[in-house]
Amino acid sequence: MEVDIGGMKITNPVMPASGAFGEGMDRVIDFNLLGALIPKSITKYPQRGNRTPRACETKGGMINSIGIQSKGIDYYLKETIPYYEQYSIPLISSISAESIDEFVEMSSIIASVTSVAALELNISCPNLKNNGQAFGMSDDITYQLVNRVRKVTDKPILVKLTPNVTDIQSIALAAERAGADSLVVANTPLAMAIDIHTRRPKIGNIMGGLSGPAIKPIIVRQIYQVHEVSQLPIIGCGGIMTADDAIEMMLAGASAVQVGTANFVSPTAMIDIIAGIQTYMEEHQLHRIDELIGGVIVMNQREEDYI
Amino acid sequence: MEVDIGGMKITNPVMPASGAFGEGMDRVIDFNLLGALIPKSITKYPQRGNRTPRACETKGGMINSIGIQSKGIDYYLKETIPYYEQYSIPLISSISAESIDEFVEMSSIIASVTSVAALELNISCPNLKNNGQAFGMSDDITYQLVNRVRKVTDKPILVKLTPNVTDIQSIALAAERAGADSLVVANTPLAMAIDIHTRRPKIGNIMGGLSGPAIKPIIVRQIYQVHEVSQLPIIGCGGIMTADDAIEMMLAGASAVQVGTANFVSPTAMIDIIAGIQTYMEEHQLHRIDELIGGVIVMNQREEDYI
Amino acid sequence: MRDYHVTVLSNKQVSNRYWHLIVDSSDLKEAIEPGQFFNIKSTDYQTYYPLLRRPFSIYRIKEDTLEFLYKAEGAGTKQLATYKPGQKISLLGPAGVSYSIPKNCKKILLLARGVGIATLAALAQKADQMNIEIYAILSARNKDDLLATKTIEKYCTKVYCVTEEDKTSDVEHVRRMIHDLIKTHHIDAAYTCGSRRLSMLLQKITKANGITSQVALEEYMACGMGVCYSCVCDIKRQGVMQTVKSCEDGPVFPLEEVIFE
Amino acid sequence: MRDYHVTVLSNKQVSNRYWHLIVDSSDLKEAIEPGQFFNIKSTDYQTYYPLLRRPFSIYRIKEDTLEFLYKAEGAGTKQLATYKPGQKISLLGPAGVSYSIPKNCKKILLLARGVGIATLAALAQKADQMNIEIYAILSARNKDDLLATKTIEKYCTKVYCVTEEDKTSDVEHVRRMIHDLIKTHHIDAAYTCGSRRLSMLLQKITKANGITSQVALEEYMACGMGVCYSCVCDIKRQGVMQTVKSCEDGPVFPLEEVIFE
Ligand SMILES: Cc1cc2nc3c(=O)[nH]c(=O)nc-3n(C[C@H](O)[C@H](O)[C@H](O)COP(=O)(O)OP(=O)(O)OC[C@H]3O[C@@H](n4cnc5c(N)ncnc54)[C@H](O)[C@@H]3O)c2cc1C
Ligand SMILES: Cc1cc2nc3c(=O)[nH]c(=O)nc-3n(C[C@H](O)[C@H](O)[C@H](O)COP(=O)(O)OP(=O)(O)OC[C@H]3O[C@@H](n4cnc5c(N)ncnc54)[C@H](O)[C@@H]3O)c2cc1C
Ligand SMILES: Cc1cc2nc3c(=O)[nH]c(=O)nc-3n(C[C@H](O)[C@H](O)[C@H](O)COP(=O)(O)O)c2cc1C
Ligand SMILES: Cc1cc2nc3c(=O)[nH]c(=O)nc-3n(C[C@H](O)[C@H](O)[C@H](O)COP(=O)(O)O)c2cc1C
Ligand code: FES
Ligand code: FES
Repeated sequence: MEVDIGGMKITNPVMPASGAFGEGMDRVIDFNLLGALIPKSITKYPQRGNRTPRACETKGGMINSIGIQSKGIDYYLKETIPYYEQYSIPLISSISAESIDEFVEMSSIIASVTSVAALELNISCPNLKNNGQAFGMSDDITYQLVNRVRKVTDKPILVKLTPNVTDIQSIALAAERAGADSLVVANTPLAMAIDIHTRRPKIGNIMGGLSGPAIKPIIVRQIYQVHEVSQLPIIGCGGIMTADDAIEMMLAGASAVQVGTANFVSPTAMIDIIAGIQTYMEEHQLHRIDELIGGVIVMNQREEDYI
Repeated sequence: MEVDIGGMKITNPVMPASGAFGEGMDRVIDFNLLGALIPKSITKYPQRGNRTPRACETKGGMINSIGIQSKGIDYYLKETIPYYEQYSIPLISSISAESIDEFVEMSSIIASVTSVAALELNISCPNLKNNGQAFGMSDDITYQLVNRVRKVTDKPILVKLTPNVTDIQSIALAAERAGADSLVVANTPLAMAIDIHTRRPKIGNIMGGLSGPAIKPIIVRQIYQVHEVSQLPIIGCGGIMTADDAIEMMLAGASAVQVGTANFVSPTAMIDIIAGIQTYMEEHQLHRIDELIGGVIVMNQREEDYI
Repeated sequence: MRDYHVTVLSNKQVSNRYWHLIVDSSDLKEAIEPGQFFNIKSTDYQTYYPLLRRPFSIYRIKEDTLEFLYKAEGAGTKQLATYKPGQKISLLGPAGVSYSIPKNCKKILLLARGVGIATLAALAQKADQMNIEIYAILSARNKDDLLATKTIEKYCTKVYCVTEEDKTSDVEHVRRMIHDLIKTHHIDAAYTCGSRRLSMLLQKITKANGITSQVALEEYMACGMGVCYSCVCDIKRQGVMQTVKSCEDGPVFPLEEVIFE
Repeated sequence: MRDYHVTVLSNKQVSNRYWHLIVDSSDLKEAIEPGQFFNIKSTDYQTYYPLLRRPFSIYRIKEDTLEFLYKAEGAGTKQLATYKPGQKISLLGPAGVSYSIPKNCKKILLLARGVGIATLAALAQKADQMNIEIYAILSARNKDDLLATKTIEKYCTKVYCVTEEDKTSDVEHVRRMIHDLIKTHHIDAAYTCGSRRLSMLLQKITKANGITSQVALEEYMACGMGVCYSCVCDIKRQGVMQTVKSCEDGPVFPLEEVIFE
C-alpha cells in the first residue's frame, strides 16, 4: 500500500485532514497505523479563533468556522512537534498565514525541524490583506506564494487548494509550475446556514466551510479535473466516510486521501478505511495501489447490461 | 404572499426549477396553485441529450446530466407554450443556447409570444464555442449576453447563475449592469461519482450537476453574498425540500424560490412548501412576505442563552 | 396517477433475496394494469437517504390489495424491507404503459428472468381471466430465486424453469425451448421482462416467426413521472429512431421497436 | 476513552419529553465519574443523518450498567429514542473533567435545571456514598419535567422543587432559597448544571460567601474528543482570560472561572 507523495514515502494512503484530528485521538487509535500525521494548521501568532457557534450540521454534512485557534509557532515548535516525534510515521505541518511573506517565514522555520517530513500550505483561508479573498483563488498569487516557499525548503510542499474557484485546473497548474510536490484537493466549499426561528446564522462567523459526505461528489469531480492536467500526486480530501469513498477518489486520480469529519462520527474511521482498501485490493486482485490511482474508465461509457 | 420579480407579479414565491418539472406532473398537482411555471430549458434545434445513465444518487443529493433533451424551438412554440396557456399563472421560458447570438435570436422569438411572462436565461450550461466553459463563468460574457438579450425584449429577464465560480458577486453585478431583472441563484455545482466495482463514472457524461439537500448550504451562502451587493430580486434554487428550506433562503435574501429535486421525492412538495411558508408567517405574525426577505440577523452574533 | 399514502398489510421475506409487499389499495380508484409500475418512497422520514423513489412493477392486483415482489439489494430496497404492517407508505402511480393482449389471442408465451417474473405474473393473472393458454419459461440464478413460481403456475398451462444452478439457463438452451414451444403450439403473442439477453433472443425469434411481442424495460428512473428524462431509451418506430421516456412511453414497448445496441 | 459498542438494555420514555437509556457497561474497564459524558452515535446505519454524535452526561453509574437521561427533541435525540433493547449502540467516552468533591466536605448544595438534574444525580449518588449531606434545588418548566426527582431524593437530605408552572422558579425566589439554605447549613461546596441564569446566580452567591463551586457547561460539541475546537468557552484562570475546550478542559469548571458575558 506504499505511496510516494512528491518524494515522501508513506506506508499507506490514509491520513487525517488538518483541523479534524489532534492529540486527543491518541486515546482511541494507534497513530502509527496511519499513512502520515497532520496537526491543525498553525499560525505565526497565537489566535483566539472565531466566535461561537463554530459548527453546525447540515443534511449530509457540517459547516465549521473555527478560524485557526492556534497557540502560535513558538508553542508549535516547543510542544506540538515534539509530541508527534514519538510516532514513527511522517509528520506533515499545515501552515496558515496572512501574507506571502509570513508563509515564507513560517515555512522556512518549520521545514528546518528535522522531524517535519513535509509542509502543507493551507492557501484556502481568507487573505486579510487582499479583501478577504483566499490566496488560492488566484493563479498568480498561488504561483508567487508556492514559488517563494519553494526557495526556502527542499522538503515536499503540499498545496491545499480551495474548491471555491471557477477553474481549479489553472490553480493546480500554477502551483505545479511554482514547484509544488503534491496537491491536496481540496479544502471546504464556503457555506452558510440560518436558524429560521432565531433568524441568526448557525455559525458565529456567518459563513464557514462545508465538510462531510455532502461534498464528496464535488471533490471527486475536482480530483478528476486536476488529475487530467497535472502530473503531481493528488491527495483527495472532502467527504470520505468509508473505504469505498477513499477508493472512489483514488480511481478519480488521488494517490492518497485525507479524512476529516469521519473522525468525529467514528474515531476509528481511518483505521477502518485502511483495512477496507486492503480488502478491496484483495478482492479485485490488485497488487499495487498504483493500479487504483486514476483507474476510472471513461472510454466507451455505455449502459450497463441489466440482465 | 405576493412577490414582485422584476415587474412580474406572482401570487406566491414558489415555482418549479427548470428541468425538474413538466407536463406529466399535472396529474398529481394543480399547477394554478404555484407562483409561476417554468418548463425545461429549450434549445433552438432538437437535441437528443446526453448518453445514459443520466442520473445517480449521492449522499443527500443526486447528480444529473440530462443534457438538454429538447424538441427544438418550433415544437416549443407550437406545443409547449400552448399547453401552458391553459393555466392562469405566469409562464417563464428557460432558454439554453450555444452562443450569444443564439440566445438573442431565441429570446426575441419566445419573448414575442404574448403568453410568455418572462425569460430565464440558463447561462450555466457549457458553451461549446468556448472550450466548454459556461457563459456564466465570466463577468464579461455574462454582461454581453444579458445586454444583447436586453435589447430585444422588455419582458423580465431572469438570469440563472452558475455556482461554479470564484466570485459570484461580480457575475451577479455584471448581469445587473447589463439589465437583468432578477437573478436565479443558482444552477448546480459540477460533480462526479464513480462506481468502484465497474470503475465507470455513474453518469454517462462523466460529470453532471449536483442537486438536492446536500447543496443547500452552498446556495444559501451564495444568495447571501449576491443579496449583499445586488439590488435585484433573487430567486433561490438548490436543495429546497421543505418550507423551512425555502424560508431559510428567503431570510438569506431570496424573494422567491425554485424547487427541483424535491418534486421527484414528493410531487406535492411545492404545494406543501407554499402551505408551510404561510403557517410560518402566521406563527411569526408576519403580514407581508417582504418582512422575510433578507431578514437574517447578522449583527451582534452571540451564543444563544442555554437556560 | 397520484401520490397515495397507503397502509402496509404485509411485508415478508419470501426467499433468500426476495421480499413480498402487500398494501391496502382500497383508496385507489384508478385502473391498474399489468406492466404498469408504482414509484415507491422507501424512506419515511427526513433522512433523504436514499433520496429518490424506487420503481416496482405490479405483481398482483386484487380487489383491495396491491402486491409487489422485490429484491432487497441496495439502499432503497433494504430500507423498503424495514416497513412493518400498519405503517403508511407512499406510492406514486400507477404509471406507464401496460402490456396489451391482442384481440382473439388464444395462446401466449412468457419469458421472464429474476424479478421480471413478478412483472409477468400480473400479466398471467389477467390472461388467465381471459381464458388464454399460457406457456412460461422462467429463468433465475438458482431455485431459491425462482420466486412467484407458485403464483404463476396457477395461471399457466405449462411452466418451464431454468437456472444457472441446473446449468439449464444458457441462451442456447432457452432458444431450443422456445423453438419447441412455438412449433408445438400456435403462440399468438410473447412477453418478456428481466433480461436483456433473453429479450434479444425473443426479439429475433418472434420477428422471424411473425409473433407479436412486448418487453418491459427497467431503465434507471429519477422521477418516474415523465419530467426528468433520466429513463430514456432508443427505439425505432416506423423506421425512425427516437429517444423515448421509458417511464411514460414505456416501460412496456413492442419488442421489435427496442434497440439493444 | 474508547469507542465502545455496547448493548442497550432499556430505553424508555419516562415523561412527556424525557427518555431514560440503560446500557450494558460490563466491558468498560475505565473509571467513570459524575460530570463526565459520553458522545453517543444516535444513528446506526449509513444515512449520516444526523451526521454527528451527541454528548450526554452520565446519569447513573452502576456495576455493570450506565444510565443516561435525555430530552428527545431534535433529530439526534429523536433517533436515539428509537433504539430498542438488544441493539448495539456506539458510545465514545468517558470524556471530560468530572465534578470534584473537596476533602472533608460535609454538606453540599446542588442547583439543577432541566436535564441538568440528570448530571447532578450522578454526583448525588457519589456524594451519598461519601456520607455527605446533600441539599438540592431542582428547577423545571413543569412538574412533568422534574425528572429524576425520585432518584435524586434517595440520596439527598432535602430536595426543593421549583417550576414555572407553580411560578416558583424565578431567579429572585431561587436566590432567597439558596440564601436561606446557606444560612441554616454550613455548605462546603455547590454544584450546578442546566441553566445559564442559575449558574450566574450561584456564581455571585458562592463568590460572596466563599463557597467552592463548580458548573458543568453544555457547549455545542462536534467531536467531543478535543480536536475540533467547536466547544470552546472563555474562562478566567488566575486572572488570565483563556479560550478552553469544554469537552476536554471541561465540561466541569470551577464556577468562579466561567465568564457568562
Ligand atoms: C419499471 C420498473 C419496474 C421494476 N420492477 C421491479 C420489481 O417488480 N421488483 C424488483 O425487485 N425490482 C424492480 N425494478 C428494479 C428496481 O427498481 C431496482 O432494483 C431498485 O430501484 C434498486 O434500488 P436499490 O435501492 O435496492 O438499489 P441501489 O443501491 O440504488 O442500486 C442497486 C442497483 O440497482 C440499479 N437501480 C437503482 N435504481 C434503479 C431504478 N430506478 N431502475 C432500475 N435500476 C435501478 C442501480 O443502477 C444499481 O445497479 C423495476 C425497475 C423499473 C424501472
Ligand atoms: C457535556 C454535555 C452533557 C450533556 N448532557 C445531557 C444529558 O444528560 N441529557 C440531555 O438531554 N442533554 C444533554 N446535553 C445536551 C444534548 O447534547 C443536546 O440536547 C443534544 O445534543 C441535542 O441533540 P438533538 O439532535 O436532539 O438536537 P438538534 O436538533 O441537533 O439541536 C437541538 C438543539 O440542541 C442544541 N445542540 C445540538 N447539539 C448539541 C450539543 N452537542 N451540545 C449542546 N447543545 C447541542 C442545538 O444547538 C439546538 O439548539 C449535554 C450536552 C453536553 C455538551
Ligand atoms: C472542525 C474542522 C476544522 C478544520 N480546520 C482546518 C484547518 O485548520 N486547516 C485546514 O487546512 N483545513 C481545516 N479543515 C478542513 C479539513 O481539513 C478538510 O479539508 C475538510 O473537513 C473536508 O474533509 P472531510 O469532509 O473529510 O471533513 C477543518 C475542518 C473541520 C471540520
Ligand atoms: C433532472 C434535472 C434536470 C435539469 N435540467 C435543467 C435545465 O434544463 N435547465 C436548467 O436551468 N436547470 C436544470 N436543472 C437544474 C435545476 O433547475 C436546479 O437548478 C437544480 O436541480 C437545483 O435545485 P434542486 O436542488 O431543488 O433540485 C435540472 C436539474 C435536474 C435534477
Ligand atoms: S424517470 Fe423521469 S422522465 Fe422517466
Ligand atoms: S468538541 Fe471538538 S474540541 Fe471539543
